[in-house]
Amino acid sequence: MVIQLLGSCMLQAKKITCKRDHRVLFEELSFSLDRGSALQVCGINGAGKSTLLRILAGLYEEFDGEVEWDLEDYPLFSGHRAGVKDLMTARENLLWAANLYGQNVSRDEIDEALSQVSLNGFETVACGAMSEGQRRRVGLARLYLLDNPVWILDEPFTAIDTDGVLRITQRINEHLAGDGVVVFASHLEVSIENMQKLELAR
Amino acid sequence: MNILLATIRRDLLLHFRQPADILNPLVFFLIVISLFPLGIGPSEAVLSSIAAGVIWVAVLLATLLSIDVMLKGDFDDGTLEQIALGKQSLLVVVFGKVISQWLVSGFLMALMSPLFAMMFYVNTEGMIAIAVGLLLGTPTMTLIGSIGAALTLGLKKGGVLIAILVLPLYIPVLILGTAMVESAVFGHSYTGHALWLAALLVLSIGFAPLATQMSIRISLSQ
Amino acid sequence: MIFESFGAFMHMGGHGQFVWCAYGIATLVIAYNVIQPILMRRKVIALNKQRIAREGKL
Amino acid sequence: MWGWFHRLGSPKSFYEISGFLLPAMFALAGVLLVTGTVWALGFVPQDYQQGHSVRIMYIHVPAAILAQSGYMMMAAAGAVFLIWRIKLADIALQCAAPIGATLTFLALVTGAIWGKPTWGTLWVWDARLTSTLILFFLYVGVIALRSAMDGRESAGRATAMLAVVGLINLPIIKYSVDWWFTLHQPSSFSLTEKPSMPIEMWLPLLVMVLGFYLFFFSVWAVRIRTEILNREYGTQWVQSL
Repeated sequence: MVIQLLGSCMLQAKKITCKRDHRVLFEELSFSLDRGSALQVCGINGAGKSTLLRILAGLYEEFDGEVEWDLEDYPLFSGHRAGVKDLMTARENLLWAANLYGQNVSRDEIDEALSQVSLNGFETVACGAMSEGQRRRVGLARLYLLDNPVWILDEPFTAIDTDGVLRITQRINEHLAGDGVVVFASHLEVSIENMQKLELAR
Repeated sequence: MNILLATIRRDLLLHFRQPADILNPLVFFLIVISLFPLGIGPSEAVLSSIAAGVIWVAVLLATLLSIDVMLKGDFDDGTLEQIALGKQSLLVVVFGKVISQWLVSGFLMALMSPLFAMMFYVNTEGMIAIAVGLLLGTPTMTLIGSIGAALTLGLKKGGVLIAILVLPLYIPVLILGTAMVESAVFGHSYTGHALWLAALLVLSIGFAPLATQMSIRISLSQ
Repeated sequence: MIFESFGAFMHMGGHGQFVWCAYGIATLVIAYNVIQPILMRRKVIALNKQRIAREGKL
Repeated sequence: MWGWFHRLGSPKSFYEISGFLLPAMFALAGVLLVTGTVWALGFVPQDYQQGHSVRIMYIHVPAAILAQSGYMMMAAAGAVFLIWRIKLADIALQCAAPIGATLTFLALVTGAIWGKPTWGTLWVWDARLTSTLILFFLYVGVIALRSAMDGRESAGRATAMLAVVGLINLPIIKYSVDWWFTLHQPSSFSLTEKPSMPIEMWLPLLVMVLGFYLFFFSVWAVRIRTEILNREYGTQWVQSL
């Protein structure tokens, strides 16, 4: 994962080939991403969007080809599942997420992140008692709390209302402005500048 | 270092908020042990001779029952992915999870074991030997069990599979533990056995978390 | 040949049954290990023919 | 030197090389096994203690040796796959497991049959038999994990990890079982000690062991070739066959 690249190129994907039970998902896929740019991965269900994102995140390792990040650690990944514990409250979940990043965050930073995803008042509610949409927003609150130059978001807008989508898009633009990189899979049309589209055929 | 403590605190918190996952194996341990006198008959000579074997096998099975809880919950709700992709090393978090899992399973059984030894008419030296043996043996079981749990993450019928994968690896601990109690009951010294158990423990502390961490990454890769 | 007659060879001083039983099982195991892969091979080749027919030649 | 290692690593070249060597290996294995069997059955003098039942040793010992070294070879293939991600090592591991398991089963059965005339009971908790039984469980574990993870791409790495973990534990299990055996039955004759055999007894044993090894490699190679065809059917060279 740790390979220093020259210039502003953050991600270099070379000839990624991936087969899943004898079915070729994608073959010889190569692309690169500069800092401050975004990549929207679209394609019908089962085209391998999630697999590609998991490959870029470093989770899925059963592929040929190379993925080189100009990055110390792993990207920030938000997958299909929200990634929050039902037994823990929103605040505890975010505290744990911060622990994983070695960032000691104060309580009001967490509350601030929660209010950004319009969950103020839900700080001490156990995630199990929340709706799926709220749980996903607790997961997405990580975007406001943790600092990681690269975000990989798999269908970030599912179960999110239109107002939430606008907020997240605006947050993504902020992140890109700060020389961050965002790779996300979604079929929604979102207004994000400096964005390339990658259509997965099949 | 604080990620280790944070992991232990988090896991213990989760265990106490959902005690069923922890209490069930302990109740299982209790029931299995009390089945044997019913099955074999209450004669003192027979019971005291099989006490060590029964208690150790019961602990073994109870540990196996409770081991996949350690990772399955986090795997199902996606938090294991976040841990694997966090900046903190997965090895330390795995180690913390194993410690917290041991505290709520093996450690408790080791503390309760003198009670059950009494049910089997074991003399006091035997009781102490069982408790010490279990204190040294159960962490090794949890460590080795965590490898099996990590390998079978995400499999539908993972529970039984863990037993098949991991039980053969428990045999050295079982042999040493039961032999230790046997020599204690006859009044011989059992420090040799205890040292061997400790050596196995140190070996699995060294290797098992490494294997578990790699196995988690393998299981997440799907 | 240390046995006088074929009968003695079969009987082997009372242990014949065990020795022949062991060698019988050994031959079975060896036969299984030789035949099973060959059958598998035929099955895979047939399967491949189907797959190639279905997916078209490279 | 590494060129050779990687060349062999590619399924295509392994397929060609093994195709060339296989007939010779099978023939040699057959010859060795037949001569060994005839020699063991017909020409080896009977043992003063066990009489003719000692002939079972000529099946039991090679099978037990193959069972153990089979597991080591399988685990080595696993380690190679985990470290260098050579696909052939994964195929080798997957194909070695069933052969090893059947040979361990053979070692167990022949050991039990050998026990019958010597001790009157089929199963005796002898150190070697017990560790062979545990080895059998390890094989079953590898096969069970493999079949449980069948649909998944990461099945190979998971089984390789299990095989390597099993390999690390193998000596520990062996010594603890041996120690346990001496603890409970210190005096009686055991299968494990190899009594110093006169030459006319261990020579056929050597022939049988070599025969078994060659048999193992040739059957292993056949399975690997089949699995290569199964996995690489999409490639050009496979379709041309």
